[in-house]
Amino acid sequence: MSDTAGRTVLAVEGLDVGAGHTPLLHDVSFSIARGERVGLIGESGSGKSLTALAVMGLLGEGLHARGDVRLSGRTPATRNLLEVGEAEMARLRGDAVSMVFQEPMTALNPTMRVGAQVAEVMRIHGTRDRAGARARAVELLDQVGLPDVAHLARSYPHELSGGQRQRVVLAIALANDPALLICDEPTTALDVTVQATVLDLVVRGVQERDAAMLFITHDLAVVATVCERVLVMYGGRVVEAGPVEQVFADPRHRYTQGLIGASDLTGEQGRRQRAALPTIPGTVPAAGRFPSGCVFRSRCAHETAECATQPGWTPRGAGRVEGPGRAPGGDTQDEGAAGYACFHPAGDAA
Amino acid sequence: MVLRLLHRAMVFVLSVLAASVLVFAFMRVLPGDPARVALGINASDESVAALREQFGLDRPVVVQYLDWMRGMLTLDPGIEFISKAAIGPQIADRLQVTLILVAASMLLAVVVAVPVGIWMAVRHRHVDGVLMSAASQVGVAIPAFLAGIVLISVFAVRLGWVPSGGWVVPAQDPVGFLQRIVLPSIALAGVQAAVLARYVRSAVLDVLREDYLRTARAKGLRPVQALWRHGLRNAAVPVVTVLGLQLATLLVGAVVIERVFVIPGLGSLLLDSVAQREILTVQTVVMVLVVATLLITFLVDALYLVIDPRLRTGSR
Amino acid sequence: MMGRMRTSTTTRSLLAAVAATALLAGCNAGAGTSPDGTADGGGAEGGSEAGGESAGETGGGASGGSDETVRVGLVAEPASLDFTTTDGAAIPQLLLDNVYETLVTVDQETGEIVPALATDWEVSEDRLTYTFTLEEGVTFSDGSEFTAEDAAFSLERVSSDAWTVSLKSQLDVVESVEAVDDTTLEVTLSRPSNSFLYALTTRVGAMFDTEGVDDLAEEAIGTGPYTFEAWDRGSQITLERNPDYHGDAPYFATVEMRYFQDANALNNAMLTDAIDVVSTVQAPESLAEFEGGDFQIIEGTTNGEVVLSMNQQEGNPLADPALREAVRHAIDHQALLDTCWAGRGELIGSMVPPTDPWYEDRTGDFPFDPARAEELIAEAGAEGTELRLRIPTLPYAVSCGTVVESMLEEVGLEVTIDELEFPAAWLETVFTNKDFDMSIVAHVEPRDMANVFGSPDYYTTYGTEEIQTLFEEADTGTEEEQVAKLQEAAALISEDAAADFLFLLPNLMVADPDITGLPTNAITESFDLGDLARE
Amino acid sequence: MSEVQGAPAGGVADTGRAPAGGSAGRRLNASLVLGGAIVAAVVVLALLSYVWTPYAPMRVLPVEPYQTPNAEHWLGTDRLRRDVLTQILVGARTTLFVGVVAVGVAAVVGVPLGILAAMSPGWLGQLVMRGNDVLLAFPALLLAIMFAALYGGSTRVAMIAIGIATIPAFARITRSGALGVMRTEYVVAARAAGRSPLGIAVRHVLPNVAGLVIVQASVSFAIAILAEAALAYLGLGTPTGQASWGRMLYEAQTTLRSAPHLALIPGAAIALSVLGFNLFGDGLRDWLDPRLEGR
Repeated sequence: MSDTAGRTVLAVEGLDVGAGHTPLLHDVSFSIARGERVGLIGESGSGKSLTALAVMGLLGEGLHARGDVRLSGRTPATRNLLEVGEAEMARLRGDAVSMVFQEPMTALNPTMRVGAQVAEVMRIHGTRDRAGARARAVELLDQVGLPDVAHLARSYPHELSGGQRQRVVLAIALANDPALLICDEPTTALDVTVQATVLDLVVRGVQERDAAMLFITHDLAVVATVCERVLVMYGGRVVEAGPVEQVFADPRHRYTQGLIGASDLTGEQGRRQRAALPTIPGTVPAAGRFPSGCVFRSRCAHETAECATQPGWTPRGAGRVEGPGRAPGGDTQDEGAAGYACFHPAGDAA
Repeated sequence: MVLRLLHRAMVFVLSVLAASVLVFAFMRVLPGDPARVALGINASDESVAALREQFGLDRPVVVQYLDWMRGMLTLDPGIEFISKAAIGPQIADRLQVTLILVAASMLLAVVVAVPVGIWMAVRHRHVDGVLMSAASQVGVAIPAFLAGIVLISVFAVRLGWVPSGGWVVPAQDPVGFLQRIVLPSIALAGVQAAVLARYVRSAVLDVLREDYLRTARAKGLRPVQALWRHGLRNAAVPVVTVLGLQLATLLVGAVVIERVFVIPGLGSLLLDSVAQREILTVQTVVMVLVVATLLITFLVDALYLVIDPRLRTGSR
Repeated sequence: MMGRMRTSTTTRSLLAAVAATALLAGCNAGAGTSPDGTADGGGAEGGSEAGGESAGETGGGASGGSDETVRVGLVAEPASLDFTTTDGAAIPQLLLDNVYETLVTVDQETGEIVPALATDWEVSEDRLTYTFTLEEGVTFSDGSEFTAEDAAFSLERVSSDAWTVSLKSQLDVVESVEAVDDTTLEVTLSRPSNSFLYALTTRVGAMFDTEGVDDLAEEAIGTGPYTFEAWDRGSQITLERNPDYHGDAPYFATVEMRYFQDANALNNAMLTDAIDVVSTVQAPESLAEFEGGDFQIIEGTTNGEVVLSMNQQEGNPLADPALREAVRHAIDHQALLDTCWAGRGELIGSMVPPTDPWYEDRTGDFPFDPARAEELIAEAGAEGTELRLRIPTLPYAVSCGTVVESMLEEVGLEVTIDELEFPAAWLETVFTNKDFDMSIVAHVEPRDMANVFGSPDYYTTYGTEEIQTLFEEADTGTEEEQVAKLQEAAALISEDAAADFLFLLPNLMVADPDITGLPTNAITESFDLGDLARE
Repeated sequence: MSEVQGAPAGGVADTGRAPAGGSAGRRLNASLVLGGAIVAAVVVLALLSYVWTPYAPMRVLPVEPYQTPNAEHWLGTDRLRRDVLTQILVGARTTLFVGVVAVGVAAVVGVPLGILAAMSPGWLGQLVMRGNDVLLAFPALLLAIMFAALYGGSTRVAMIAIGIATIPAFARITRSGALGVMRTEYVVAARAAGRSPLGIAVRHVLPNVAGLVIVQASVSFAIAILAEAALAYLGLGTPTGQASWGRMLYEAQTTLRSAPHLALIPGAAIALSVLGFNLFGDGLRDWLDPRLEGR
């Protein structure tokens, strides 16, 4: 690989996921380095969560993944995770890689005390003995800012608020000091008032561990505060990638442009007026119903006949790439692999 | 939690009272005079009236009701009109038989249905899971007595492996007991297992879709471990409900199997007593069954509290 | 004639008491079962043999006294052991002649009255006084001695309030009972009665211990070959051999009477060797399973006339005699018997079984003639009349009801079947309230013609004055007069179409081939176990 | 932004679940089709029996008994020389009758009770549900035995008893469904607008619990068919002279070994129709699943 491989925690290359004959993810490639926080944005149905689950090896039954996913946590990335089998994956999950889910209300087992649920992840991976795990669980709960942790550890999830539960989930995710933390819209279901606190805890937790983070959200403002780099997904493809400031300030892909236009990154002030913001016309097609060629063309105002072919990856700053180009592939290993896949990029003198 | 239990207990007691009035009233309107049945054809009206008096059937109904209630509370509901046998011990004997039969069937049903149901859920997209699911559908559709008759025909009459029916007390003849309980348990458990397996399947399918199971897998548990440690307890709530309902149904439903296999259980006592118009016996047996059903409901409720902490505080 | 079946065209017949394996080979399903070569003569011959407990007993029967157990399968468990206050056939079937004995009894093969606890009896010239000489040295199972005092006590008790079942009226004719000495009993009647002596062979003649009637429902103390041992309610009653029995000790030390709720369970038990004898085959169609040599099938006769009763009370459709006659003509009795009772049983035209001395073949009175039936219906203007056939939930009634319905609908009547739970619902609806047009029930009590057809208040709603006179004359007249008058009565009942007589229930038993001493006929109230043995 | 927000976990791809049925949801499934076909077949048999049967219904024929299927009698003849096919056809009526009566009684009483309980949060609702609990303590077969003793054994009586015993099931499922509907915004709005409770019940609640009720009806239908067979076995069900599959099965048991087809044919008919109704119910539930989720 490249020289940065030493610092690369997750490398995904040419990831395809399908259900039967319905393709759901195409040729998704990206990498995340140690200490790096990468946002993954897009509308519902764009394939964000699927990407995360594919990396975790938690795809539902009937879904199959192809491609190459490598994780270097405690051990170097010698194997494609898509091929290692369930036993090996189970050893990695919760240890080298862990995940925080969107819905804290249902993510915890309702019939198990929260302390035990935190301790369990350490017992599973044998990182601590029973007593040690229990003590550490309390510590972790304290670290994620929960009050009266000794008592709280003996509570059941239903006795906790949504924010508190998400902290517990975070504590579980961080318990074994993972090399990679995947967060799937961890604050979407929370009250606005606690969102910031939880986000802060997430970032702090990752930073303390110098871990890589893949942060899935549709909230561009969150990405802007949390992440350094961003991947934009639509129709199961990465349509644009790059440093957050660059992408947000100067989106190239028409979809990214629409997304940014539809949100308002000026902060709270803007949010209140979001009804007045422009929206992307149309709706996300059902899985497998995306158009061939550029997946966004059915909703794009700039569609031309050319868009019926798959646009290639254009590194940012480079000229327009003709014809169906190769996907970014290994290039994304490069930190500078900012780019987009669009024939009619915004900001170009078109 | 204690409050909730107390509340349930109060509901239980009130339900029993309401049911007892219902049962008693029902028995009073039942046509067919026990005295007439005892005396048979040709009996004169005077002798029938005399016997009614002897049976205490001429007293005011309220007195009869209170008398009966007192009898039941003191566990001595009296003696039968015709046979003069004490009702209490008789019901105790028969209940014991039925309970053993039902327990054996339930055990068999659970032992078969839970793994099969889990398997069907986990493999619901695979051929084996679908086939098992189809088989369970067919199992649900077969009348229990038909299964019993066929089992007897094959294993008792044709192959001669076990007796075709009857009952022996387990303590007296353990081998004979086991031989005699096998077929009725299978016949009774067959349908129950099929029904139960379908509920287990759907309960497990539900928890398989739960987020916390995904969380468990994200922690590093393998699918089977995750299901075992986090799924089953949660899947147990709906299954326990069904188990409770099944248990209650079985107490009476066993009557058919008792008939097929000539087992002197509570169900056959009920049928015989109805035929003989042993009103006191009938209403007491019915009450025993009703109380048992209510008790099971109560216990299931209590069991929920053990299984699901969310219910303990009542705030869900 | 006794025990001869309609189907006794068979070459070989089986003598139950001499069930030699050699004979078994020649036994087939429809086997007529008259005692081999002996009892053809019927009554007269049998009477002279009076002496043993039963004339059917020959050879190696009840001699031994083994420690074996015989398991007899029956349907209909008794509700109580007390037949003095509880009706039903199950109690006397179990207890009479086995636990309780009577002064005189009926020979199962010949139908003759023979000595039992009375070794001899004399009837006075005016036929009002019966003097019984009782057997000596007889003890009850509680140890006390059986004396004339016990006998007097037992008979007097029937007339008292202690007995409540309606059958007690059979002894209404008794004026006084006196124990002359320990072994002599004198019974005086208010009028001559032919039925009195016969009545003594039934449950009303049962001899109780003066000290042993406190708990009749759960205890039975008698002088018979067996004693009541245990009752496992819902499954079986156990009898033990009476060690002090005054007659020949029975072969089996223990008899287990096992009760089954339905025919199928009973059959299965027999097929799987859970029982040794099926006392009454409730589903004749299943007999095929027992053919083939592994079992002996005993087929004899009973007193069970299957009566299709017709409610002829004023205002009911069947009050019209023409319609009743049409019903009788419309039924093809042979086809009915073949269909609903597998051809087992015997056709009778009136209320008399062939084992009664006054039997005459009356099957020709109303031959199967649907055309005539339709004619009668047309004349009566009764086409399409709706008739409610309300039958008890008993196997023969249910099977035959369907066939009767079909046959009556063929000639243009509309029949609806209601099944009424037996006994309770049937007694209430049909018997007491007479809310029916037709019903089907077998009257199994011996010599019950007068009971069933003697009163207009009875559910058969017949009991004309003419018939009542005939019955009275029959009872008070000489034996010859009795026969003549009862023949006349039977003819009258038939001709008036007071009811239709579908057939006579067969006595169908299945037993292990080595069981002997089973009665071919079941013409008494008891199921005599004393003669049972195993070869 | 509203577009982007979407429904939580709504999209298939987002949740990582296979698109079984997809979010479109209402796709015909095998259970529904197969169950529907069997149910339809039973209905067709029953209707056919009104216009055509090979022989007069329940008539004893001048033919040999115990015939195996042959050209004259397609399914043979029984012990009482009746044509089996005729009985199967006419018996289909009884099967439907059984289910319609039992389910009818249960639904007609249970559904309004369930709605009442859901709409009256106070003592009335409590009373209804407690009464329901007491009724629940009388298992169906027990009620049927008691009713048979009271009114005599007949199909109608037995099925009314089964129906009464099934009331709690309908009341419960209706109540839980109705409670959900009562919380919806349009019902809250309707109440705020002063709509009468009856109006709300008929206009909003009933249509929304209909799916639940139909599924329950289908399952209860199957249970009623089995109960009829069991009662026939106990001699408390359909009386002789009326065609019923349960009765046929009961009558055939004494000749199970000599004439097994007499038991197998009605046995198969019962099992198949029960299977049909169960499958139909299951299929219906799956078909309605998007709305039933979370109950």
